Amino acid sequence: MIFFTTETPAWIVAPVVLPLIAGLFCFLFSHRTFSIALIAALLNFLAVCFLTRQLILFGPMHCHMGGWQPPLGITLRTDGPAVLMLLMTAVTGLGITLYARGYFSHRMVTPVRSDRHRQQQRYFWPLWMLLLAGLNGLFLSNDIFNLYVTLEIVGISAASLAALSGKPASLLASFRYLLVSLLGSLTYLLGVVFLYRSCGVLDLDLVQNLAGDGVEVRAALALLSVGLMLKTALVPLHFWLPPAHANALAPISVILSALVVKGSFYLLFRFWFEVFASIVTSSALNFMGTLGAIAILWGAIQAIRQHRLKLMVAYSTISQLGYLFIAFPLARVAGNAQLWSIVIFMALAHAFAKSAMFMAAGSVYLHLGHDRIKDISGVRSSLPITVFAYGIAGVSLMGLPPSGAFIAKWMLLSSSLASAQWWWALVVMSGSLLAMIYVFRVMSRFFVIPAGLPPDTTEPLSPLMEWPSLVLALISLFLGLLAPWPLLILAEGSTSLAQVFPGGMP
Amino acid sequence: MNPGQFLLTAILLSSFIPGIIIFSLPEEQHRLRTILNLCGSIIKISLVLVMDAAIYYGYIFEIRIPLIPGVDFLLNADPLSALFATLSSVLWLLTTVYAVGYLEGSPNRSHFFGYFSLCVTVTIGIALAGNLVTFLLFYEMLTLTTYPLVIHRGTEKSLRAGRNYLIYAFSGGAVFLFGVVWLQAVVGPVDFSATGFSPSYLDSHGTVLILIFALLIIGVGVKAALVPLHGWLPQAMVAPAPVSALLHAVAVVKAGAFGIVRIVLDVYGAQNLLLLGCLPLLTAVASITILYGSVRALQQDNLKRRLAFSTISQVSYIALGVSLIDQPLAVIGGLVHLVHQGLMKITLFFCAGNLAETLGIHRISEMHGVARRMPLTMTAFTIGALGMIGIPPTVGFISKWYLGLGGLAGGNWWVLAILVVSSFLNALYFLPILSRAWFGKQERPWPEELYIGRFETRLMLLVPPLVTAFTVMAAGLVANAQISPLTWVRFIVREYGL
Amino acid sequence: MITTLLYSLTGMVLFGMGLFTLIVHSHPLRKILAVNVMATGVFLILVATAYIPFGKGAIDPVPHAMVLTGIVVSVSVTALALILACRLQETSNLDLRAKTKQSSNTKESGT
Amino acid sequence: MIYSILTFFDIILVLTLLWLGWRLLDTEDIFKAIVLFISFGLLMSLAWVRMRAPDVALAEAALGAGLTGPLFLAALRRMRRAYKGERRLDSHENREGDHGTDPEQTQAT
Amino acid sequence: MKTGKVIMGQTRNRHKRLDWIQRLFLLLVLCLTTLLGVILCSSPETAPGLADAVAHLQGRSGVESPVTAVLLNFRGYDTLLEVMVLLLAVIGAWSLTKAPLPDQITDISPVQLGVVRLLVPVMCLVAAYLVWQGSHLAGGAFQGGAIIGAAGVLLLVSELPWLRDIPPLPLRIGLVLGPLVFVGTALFCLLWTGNLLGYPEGAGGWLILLIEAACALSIGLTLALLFAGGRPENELVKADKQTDFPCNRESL
Repeated sequence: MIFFTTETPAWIVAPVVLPLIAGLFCFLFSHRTFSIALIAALLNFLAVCFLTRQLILFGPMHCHMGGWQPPLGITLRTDGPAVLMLLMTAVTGLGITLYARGYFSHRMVTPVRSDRHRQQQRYFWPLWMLLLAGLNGLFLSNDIFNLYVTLEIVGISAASLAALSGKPASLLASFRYLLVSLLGSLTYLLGVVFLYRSCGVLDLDLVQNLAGDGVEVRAALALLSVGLMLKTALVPLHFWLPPAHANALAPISVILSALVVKGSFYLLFRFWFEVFASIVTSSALNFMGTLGAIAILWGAIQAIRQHRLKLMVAYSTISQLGYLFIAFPLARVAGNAQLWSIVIFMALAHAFAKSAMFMAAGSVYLHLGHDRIKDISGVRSSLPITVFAYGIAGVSLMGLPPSGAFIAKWMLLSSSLASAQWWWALVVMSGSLLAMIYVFRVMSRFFVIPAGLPPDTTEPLSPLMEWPSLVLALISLFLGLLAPWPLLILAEGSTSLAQVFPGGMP
Repeated sequence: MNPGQFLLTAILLSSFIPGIIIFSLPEEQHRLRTILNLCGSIIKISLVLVMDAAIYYGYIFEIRIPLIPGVDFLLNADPLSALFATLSSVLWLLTTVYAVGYLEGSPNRSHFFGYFSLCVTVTIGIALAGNLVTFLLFYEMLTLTTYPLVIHRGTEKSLRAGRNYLIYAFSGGAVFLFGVVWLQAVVGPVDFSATGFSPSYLDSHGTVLILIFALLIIGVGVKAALVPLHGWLPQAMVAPAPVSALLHAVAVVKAGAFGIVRIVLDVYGAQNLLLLGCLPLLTAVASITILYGSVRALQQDNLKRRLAFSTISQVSYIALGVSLIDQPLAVIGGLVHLVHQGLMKITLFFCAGNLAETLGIHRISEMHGVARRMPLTMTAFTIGALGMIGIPPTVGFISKWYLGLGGLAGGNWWVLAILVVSSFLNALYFLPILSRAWFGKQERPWPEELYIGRFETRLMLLVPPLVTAFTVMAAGLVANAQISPLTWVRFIVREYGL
Repeated sequence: MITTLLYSLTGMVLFGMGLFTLIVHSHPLRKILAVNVMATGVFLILVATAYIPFGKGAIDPVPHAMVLTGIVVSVSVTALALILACRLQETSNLDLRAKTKQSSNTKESGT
Repeated sequence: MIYSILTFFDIILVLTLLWLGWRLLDTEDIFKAIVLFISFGLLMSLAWVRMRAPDVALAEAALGAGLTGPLFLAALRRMRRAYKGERRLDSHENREGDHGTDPEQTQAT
Repeated sequence: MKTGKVIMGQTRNRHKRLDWIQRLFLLLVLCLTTLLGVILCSSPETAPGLADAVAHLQGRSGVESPVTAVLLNFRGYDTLLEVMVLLLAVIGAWSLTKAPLPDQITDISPVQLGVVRLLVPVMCLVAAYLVWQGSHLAGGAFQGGAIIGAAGVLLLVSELPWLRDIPPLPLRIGLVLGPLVFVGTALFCLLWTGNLLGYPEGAGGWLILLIEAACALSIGLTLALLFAGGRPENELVKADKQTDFPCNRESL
């Protein structure tokens, strides 16, 4: 019998195993699924906090599954970025769990289609828990093939969730989503194959050491990147995202928009700036930056043109994802640490803000029975907290101080100006202004006092539907003021970026 | 946390906490809301006065929270902060009283007063900001907190005004952010200080620094309504009168003007700017704004629109004053106008609001003989208007006097010319109103007589303009006293060693 | 060596064929078939990489394990996608029915 | 000698695989494509055996051909049934819909 | 209706003629494939891989078959997640729809019935053998599970209503059994040796067999249920009689 101490690296598996078991139980039992999920989300949050503390106290941790060292075994490891992404997932996940509870119980009240609603609630919880496990596994894994499996878990559960509403539009979107996700995974897998051909290892640290700058490795990186870009919905490959995100049920839109796309992006970023940093060329970085710039502008313009609130929020996701990529070309000037902080802040801020915004949109949808932007006036007096949350989330998306996105944009701007690449700065600024337009186009409708009395038909929304979004929005807004802590965690984790593993055979 | 930091935090929280509580109050809790508001503002004024005294005796207030390397959240109270903070907190109290009376019976009041309190918190934040990042933070927040107030009525017209306001303000904010980041990329982190950044950068980055100066001025110039950037202000007059008072006298326009002062005096510093030689640009823009605003004001029939253009013109006196930075007298004139303009303009907007709320009067052409119906309001209005024109013993005269002296001392006779022309134009657009109101004969019934009672209008609407009008006179009469805006501004200028 | 290359190239061609079909064809079943062919192509390259002729040493089992995993994953996804496709076909007419029934109360369906 | 025979076998196998792959992706009749897919899977398991991967061969035969094929067939049947339901609906209530296209050109079976 | 058209319409467009965008895409895919093929050819020398590492540690894995050793010991974590993928597919399928009922109850010829009755037990035996054999030869949970699944499919095709006869909870238990045993074993090992799936010395073989047996059962059930095409009728028992779209109840 082994006794666990706070220094034992085996704690790493908790964020994967806990939601996994919860998912199994949620499927097995048809009652009290919410309680199981809530407990799992809470425990997951605690476990992640524990890992964070462990990281700060003892530095990055490596845990070899089954005790088998690389190259043969699979390693899970924590470092700064991974822990921050886990924290993001855990906090958002807790909010989503509560919100989903409110959402489903509200829908259960309505007599029409209660059959379908029961079915949705029944299968939401296991799918969501397994998705959470997959995401956590993705952030923790240090094995390129294991990452493929986690990507598949995330992809399948996300597609199933996207189809859960059962409406034809969402089924179609979800089918497309599933195929795109599969295509992405296969492309990724082809990249893994190329990599295995040339390196013969799967552990990322070993790959980092063994990968030369051969053409095969380059091809592998290209394939891995294309696969992940598909899943991240970078602009030319973004077509699947808006319908899938907008037509899903509200808690699911939150999951997809705030968390799922971050997983593949995180991998992409890790590959480019950690594992394959030595073979990445400037022109490739500029190419990614250009795509990001196009994404920012295109997504924002599309968001402005939408007539439905949820579609607008979905397009805003495309725009916001662009910011993550526009950081790429600044790698040479900003340095890795700065780059990681830009991306992490952006990702965190977006996750919190976007989840708050989708939650608010979902509440509005449920309250009014539609989400046509031109007809949403008067919501302010009936859903004040939701409207407030929407506004704060919007502020955060615009990157106004003191949001986390502001910190990221500040660093983006200062590194682009410091390297005299002012055009990136211009794109960032115009993206913010466009975001202002789409955020406030809706916001101003909230403030319109409707001519007639609003039809007072619906039940009041449960506080579980309003408060999580407000709390998440506030976290996103004050992330900038809390900036030292993420930076501390990042700094703790950065030793792993330089850590060299003994290569070769054991 | 030392007492100074505690005091700064308390000053911010004294309006923030009431604001948050008010948001969560049910709509019907009028009394509790009013009590919260008044207590908050009285506490705030007391705390600010304590801070003023401490600053006068040299106490240093500072709260510094490092965010990321090179970016600190810094609150720092210096005499200039004290000037703006005192002005805002005092006027906030009056505006709150006025707003309570004004909004009696209208919907969504808890939102209104919630945003109102947040707005003042943010304004005080602007006053206390110790570096450009913190200033930017509160500056953007100001836009956000005032936007719901501007569109409070929820009509299409107010939405349009709000949209314009947002586009102007956020574009300005974006330009400002750009300038701040660029400045930091060139000279490193800059805290506000009496000397500005080190002059060693001037040789290597002269042109860039001028460009950045332009960017920063454009950024704050949007809120200060410098001429090509003023478009939002006249439209925003659709907002309720207390909001207009807030925009024009307490918070927004003032924040812009204050930003100009900060950039000129504390970021660049007098010496650097003189070496760079880019101040004439600001002088020119300010002068053009002064004249343009007055000319446009002449053409307006809508009373609030006329006042709005008058604001555009008057606020630029501040920019004009600080742009003549080598002349301490001009700087004094500019800075003291920050206070004086606020007092006068808030009086005028209060009175305009009274006319609209009591008799439904929105146009100047409807004002014939109104002074007989509302003598007290019109007395206040008259004092404000005379102050605007610059008739002694009002405070307006003091500002113009110092500006003119400063201009002459530097040999810039044209400053005097601008002042004279502007005063003439001021007279041209204010005196007809006064004569119409006092000596005109009521030709038709009032458009909409909304209030009939013991006084000429509701007491809560009547007292604030009388108080401010009294202050306009008093501060002018005792300008040289121990405690007066002028004395404080002299103290500021002495601190800068000009 | 030659064998490895031969099978790898075959896998590559299968991947390309599948990719083309996946994007050009619109029938959902065809798309799913195409994905399966693509997956087979990838697996073929992977297993061919590990191939060593008889008598030249032990074969690397790790790619085999990976391919096994991959096959199972691909079967699961295929099954899910097929059911999704069926569901799509089933609801499209039901939706039509619902729409014609209450054409006044239509909501904008997304793009 | 053995080498060349094996290579010959390889080439035949590969060509057959490619041809089957091409046919199954290109043939107009979905049913035929699925049948081709099953035979493709069986042939693949031959290829796996050739690659000295008996585990994969077993899995491919059982899963790839043995189960995926029936899955496709069941799905096709279900879709056709749904489609017929749709046609029926069309003819009953709604003629302006643009559903009239047949799912497949040739109705196999 | 948009969706209907997307699905069933346009199927023959491509056969008539490729439009320009499809030609462009053909060119693109051709280039891509050629490029990747050339890259494959240009570096024919593949890395040695992990064969030596596996051979080196084989003795400690508890099984003789290297593939099984990799699947369930060295990289057992992958397999654990992979089993979840299968389960996810079932949950996803169940969340989408009910299993469709057969078109009409046709009479099954007694011959067929007899064949099925004979075949199914044999298949189960074969599956058990495959699982057992997995420790030293080709075979294992997936192959065995596939055979069980095939048996289930056979039963479904013969329209023997076994699916309806299993109550929902035992069915779900059957589905979850494999993953649960897997996770349970993993956690047990975690407590015992401090490593997730780090089998105690000497117990590897038995634990692997346990996992494989449980997983084979669950995988078989999973595959059969995927073939059934949705959740069983009696899942979600409290369902109302009234469905969303009354016109096509049988296919929901």
